[in-house]
Amino acid sequence: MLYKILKKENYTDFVEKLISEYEFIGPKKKDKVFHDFVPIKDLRELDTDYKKTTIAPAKKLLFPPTEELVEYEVGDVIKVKPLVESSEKILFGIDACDINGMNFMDWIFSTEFIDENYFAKRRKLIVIGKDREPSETCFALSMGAEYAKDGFDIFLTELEDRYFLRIATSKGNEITEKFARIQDATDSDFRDYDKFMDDYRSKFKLKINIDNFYDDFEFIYSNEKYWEEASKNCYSCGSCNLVCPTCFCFNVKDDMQLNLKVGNKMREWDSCMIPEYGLVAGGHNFRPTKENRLKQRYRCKLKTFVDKYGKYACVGCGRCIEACLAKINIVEDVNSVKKEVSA
Amino acid sequence: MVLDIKENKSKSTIYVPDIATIKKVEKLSPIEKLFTIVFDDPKKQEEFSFRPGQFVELTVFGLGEAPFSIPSSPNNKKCFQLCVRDIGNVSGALHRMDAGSKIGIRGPFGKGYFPYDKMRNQNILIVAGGLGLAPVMSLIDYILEDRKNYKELNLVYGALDPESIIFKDRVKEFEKRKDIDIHLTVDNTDASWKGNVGVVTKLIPAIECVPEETFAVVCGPPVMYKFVVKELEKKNLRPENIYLSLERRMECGVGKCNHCHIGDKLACVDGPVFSLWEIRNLKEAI
Amino acid sequence: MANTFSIEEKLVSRVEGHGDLVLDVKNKKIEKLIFRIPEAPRFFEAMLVGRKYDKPSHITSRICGICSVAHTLASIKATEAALDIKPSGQTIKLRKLIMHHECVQSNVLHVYFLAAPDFFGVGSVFPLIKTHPEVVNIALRAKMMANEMVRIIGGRAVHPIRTVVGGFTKLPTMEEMVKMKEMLKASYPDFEKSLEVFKTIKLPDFERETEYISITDPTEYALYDGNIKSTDGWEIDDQDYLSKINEKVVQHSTAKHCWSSRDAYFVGALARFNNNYDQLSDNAKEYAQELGLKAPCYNTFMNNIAQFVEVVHSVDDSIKIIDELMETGLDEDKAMAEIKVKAGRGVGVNEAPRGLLIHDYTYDENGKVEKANLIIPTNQNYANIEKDMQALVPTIIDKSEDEIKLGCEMMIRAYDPCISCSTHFLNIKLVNKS
Amino acid sequence: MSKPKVGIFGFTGCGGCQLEILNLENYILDLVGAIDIVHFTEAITEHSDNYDIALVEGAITTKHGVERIEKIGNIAKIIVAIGSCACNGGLNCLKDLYGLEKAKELVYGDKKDWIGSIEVKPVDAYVKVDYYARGCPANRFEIVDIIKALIVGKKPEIPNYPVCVECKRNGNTCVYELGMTCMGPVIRAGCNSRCPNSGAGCDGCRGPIDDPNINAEKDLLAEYGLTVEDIMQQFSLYNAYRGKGIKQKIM
Ligand SMILES: Cc1cc2nc3c(=O)[nH]c(=O)nc-3n(C[C@H](O)[C@H](O)[C@H](O)COP(=O)(O)OP(=O)(O)OC[C@H]3O[C@@H](n4cnc5c(N)ncnc54)[C@H](O)[C@@H]3O)c2cc1C
Ligand code: SF4
Ligand code: SF4
Ligand code: SF4
Repeated sequence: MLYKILKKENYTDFVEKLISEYEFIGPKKKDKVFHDFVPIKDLRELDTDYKKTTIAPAKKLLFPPTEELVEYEVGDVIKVKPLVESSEKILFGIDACDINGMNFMDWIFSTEFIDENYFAKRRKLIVIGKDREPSETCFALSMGAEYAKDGFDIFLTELEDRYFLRIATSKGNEITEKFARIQDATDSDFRDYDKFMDDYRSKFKLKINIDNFYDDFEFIYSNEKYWEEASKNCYSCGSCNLVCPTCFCFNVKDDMQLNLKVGNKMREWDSCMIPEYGLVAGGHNFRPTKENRLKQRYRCKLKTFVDKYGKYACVGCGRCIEACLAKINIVEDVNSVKKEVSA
Repeated sequence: MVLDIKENKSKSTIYVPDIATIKKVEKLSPIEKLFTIVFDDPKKQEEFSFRPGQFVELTVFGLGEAPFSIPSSPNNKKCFQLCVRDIGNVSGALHRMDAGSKIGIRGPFGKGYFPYDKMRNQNILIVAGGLGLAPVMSLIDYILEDRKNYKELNLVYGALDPESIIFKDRVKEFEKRKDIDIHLTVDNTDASWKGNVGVVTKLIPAIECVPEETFAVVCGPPVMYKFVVKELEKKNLRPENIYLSLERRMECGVGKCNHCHIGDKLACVDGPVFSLWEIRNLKEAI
Repeated sequence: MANTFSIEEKLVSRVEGHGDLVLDVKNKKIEKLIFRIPEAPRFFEAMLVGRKYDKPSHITSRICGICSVAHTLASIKATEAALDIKPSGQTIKLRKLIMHHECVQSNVLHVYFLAAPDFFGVGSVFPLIKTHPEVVNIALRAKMMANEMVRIIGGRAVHPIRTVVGGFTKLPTMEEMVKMKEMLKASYPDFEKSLEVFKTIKLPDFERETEYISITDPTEYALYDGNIKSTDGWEIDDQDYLSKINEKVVQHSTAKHCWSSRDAYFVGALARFNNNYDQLSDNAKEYAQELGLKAPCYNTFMNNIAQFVEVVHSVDDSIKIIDELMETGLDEDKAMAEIKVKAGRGVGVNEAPRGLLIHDYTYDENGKVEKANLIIPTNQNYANIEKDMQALVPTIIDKSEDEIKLGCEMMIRAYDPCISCSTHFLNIKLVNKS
Repeated sequence: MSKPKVGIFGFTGCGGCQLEILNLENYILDLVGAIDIVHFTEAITEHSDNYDIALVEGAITTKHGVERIEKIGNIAKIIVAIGSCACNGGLNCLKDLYGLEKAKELVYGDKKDWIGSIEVKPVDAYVKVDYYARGCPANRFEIVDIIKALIVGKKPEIPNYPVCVECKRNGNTCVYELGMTCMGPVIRAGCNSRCPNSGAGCDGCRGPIDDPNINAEKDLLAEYGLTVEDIMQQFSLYNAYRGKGIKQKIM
């Protein structure tokens, strides 16, 4: 890691250069409520001080909602061709919590088998992170995801009159050397940065009592009344999964064009909250009720990967809380389990 | 972003199937057929090796993909077989196909594996229901080909009715052989049937086995497991020695799509065969 | 030669919806000629009662898939008039733009897909794919352009979503504006080619003077808004439509019949052309001249030509509107006007592709519909179609039965009757009586 | 099934779904290549009674309609209902909600007895419907998908999840966040969430999913200021039909 300083007066120039030199993705105001990561052509479109988490997490850049995987042509011989898209892009203005979400996806798509459709894009993505005020529903601090240790090339932290840059890769270093007027960080810069981080952490108001949840989950597992109450209003709409930066479930579909010659395999985001998720041929459903499904979601987020690899599949971004029209709230539910255990 | 992940030099991805040809189609029952399959690329055919219990993802182009266990013996390098029940899109399309048709194959996937190494010099009790005989066929063949290294081999097999018995010729062959004891039962009988009637669990108590020296393998429809496990536990078999092949919905077969999650396990990469001990605390598993 | 026969043709095809024509001829004299609509009545006026102000436009859109934009906008205008809502200038421009393209979409569909097979003597558009592939391709491209325009502005080609009371739920992006302009500009060569093809077509010589009614506006070729004007010399404010337009129920039809100064009148492209010729774009005027269309024109079959001329005008005018909108840029804040609920009555009048369309609503103080009246283009033409047919049949009475049938069908198709508009509408019956 | 013969039939509706087929544009030539359209009142003169697949638009609202649909039911091997009207009666049912006699009187006054009209029913109230292309108008791509599925011999994939799923995949801002209301959480997806894509709430034209959480939706609408009457109106807009044939009722 290299630590550098970028003066505020040089910031605009740096970003403008990046916009003109690269395919540049950054947060832009989408409507009265939300920001979204979209291609930016003009600095004026860029707005990194968004109050709410972006509508779709940045995973859409690497793992799009729908993505063609394989193309084939059927004739006397069948020709099969993988469809792998990748071009160099800068992702600018992503916060620490979302970077941690992306790190989780990196890990999922590289364990056991490497998902080339994901990694071709990931390798070419230059990530420039930037802190922003945590949103109301964000509990990243409790999840240990408020700070990004890796997964980025450059990370910008705004101090009073300057940006404190953490440069994690040689690519990040190349870019700053080439496009920014930077200097080395001094002791006082580090001191200010440290103070900033303390202050930053104190801004996370929402706390989840996650300690030992993977054990508590066993405690609550068979409490049917609890799950019935918790999932009573659930629409099985999957919104909670689909907006989540760490949810990675997908369906694979085959489609043939009307000429019956050319077809493809594609994948699309799926959700474990949808009844069909657990349905197999012959009609058996492994998770037929919304109680089963909510249980599965919490288990997957907060237990499965802890048991197996010591990781949570949740970075505490709070998008699911925001998205759920049934007001099903992961923080409240986990905290209430804690209360029941200790009562 | 510099990642540890190596650049992919091959022209393929995990989602690209290899083209194969159906060489032979045999009808096993009113709804099950046995397909003999050979890869078009001879090199791929040669390299294709699998363990009993593993499965492949089969593509019918334009229709979709579905997982099927391989019932043929791993020792057969010239071709492999799939036993498929006509139940949905892909399986239905397969049933309409004749010898010569082209399909796509990815795999083999899954850890497998029936622990045939650990099973050496042990008694083996296989409980199969319906189509569940297909995945264990590979194991049976494997053991029969190496018979001297195993002790008692019992196969309990239950089918819906006499017509639904799959691998009828093999079952007849087993009945004649001395080195495998087969216990057959059907749920619904017809006039021709002289054997047992009822669910498989009924036959288990009568089978004698030494608990510490017996491995059990169970494969069948989801509803069967709970009851069979109960019977096996009554026989004091160790949970570590009871193996179950679990079915879940699968979209990718390579641990990405997450549909086959059971607790902290994925049926595709960690299974689909698990010991009872492994899954006892996974909840929802059986 | 059939001196005595009776035509009873069910479900005249290639018209939007269903209609029957019953024609009995004895010794070359028409004994009975009725044009009827076995289409099920749909009672839209009843469906509207009690619905909140934001719903009528969505409900009445479903009167007809082909004129869904016109219904949506007439409905919105009626509601806005009743509740005193003032949409922004930007909203009105976008509405005019979407109106144009429903007109293009519908006129192209009608001229190329439904009427053209008659011109080329084939049964339908499908054989036309083989005999006149270039015509079909031009038509597909033109339709695609118009549909895409409607999709961009309205969110969907049939039953627009974004057009609502007060304005738009979402505005096109600047990229979409640029795309629309490019599509429009790219469409000209196709129309020039079509012009050459249409010049070779011979339409039946048939004239019958009648009353032509449409809206009119001092500043432009009116489609979206204006006074109601007749070739019989009157012009009224749209809110006063009841003073001139009369409706009655006739027994053989679920569609109501309309009359004004005479026993029947004509609405549609030819009426607009006859009333507002001067305001067509220069380009469109040139097309009209090349195709032998002059105002006033009394040949019903020329309605198809007038539709084609209007397509050219719409493309010209759309480019103008887009330029104006791009100059100022689209402003989110002007997308929706302020809405306050109150009691009141309002009339919304515009030109659907098939002619004059009138929605008239009365709201209660909660902003719920108390009463609704809808007057649909095809209903208005209905009496005129019968009159035209009575004039046409004697001129072709010496031809074979099939030719007479075809003549009648072509006449009906010239009107482009949109029978599904059967809020209140075709089968031809030719049965031998001897 | 190679080159199946297809008939397209219209009953009471706005013709918009048939128009959506004509609006297939880029696909229409391929479509004509893949199937034989032998009956299509809105577009062609020829008609034939020899077809395998019937695409049926519109609700059944007249006695004559009943006879026609029963005939189609006897001929077609597969019936696909297209659009809200055909699938669940659609908007037409509002008139029955209002009262058939009352509606006749309101529209036709003292001439009301001239008007023959029966209770509005969806197609499956009279004949077995194999697949449903729901929506008002039906999504043309879904119609193509169903036809493709039938040609290659698979079961068409028609979602049984709510509109929210597609809405989220499309990265929309939930219209509730914008202060509007939406039926998306209980309504069947497959329309590519076209209304929310355009910044408007879902009106429910595709009908409910198999297991809709109606109570939660009622609570939600109430929370956003709708009165009980408003809520019933919102639920009934496209889903007023309650009789035979319908799988899930939401009223
Ligand atoms: C490890 C494993 C081994 C299997 N071995 C065999 C076998 O040897 N013989 C056999 O006949 N069947 C086997 N099955 C079941 C078989 O995979 C399903 O019957 C098959 O997926 C049905 O696909 P379909 O397209 O015909 O049905 P559809 O219902 O049309 O399925 C559509 C899609 O859903 C998914 N899906 C549906 N059912 C299942 C299911 N049961 N398991 C996994 N995914 C499913 C698949 O992705 C499939 O492409 C096995 C399943 C698993 C998980
Ligand atoms: S928890 Fe909320 S967001 Fe998730 S499926 Fe249920 S209702 Fe939808
Ligand atoms: S589970 Fe909810 S809070 Fe956790 S990462 Fe996903 S969306 Fe964010
Ligand atoms: S806008 Fe409607 S469909 Fe979209 S997420 Fe919100 S409730 Fe669901």
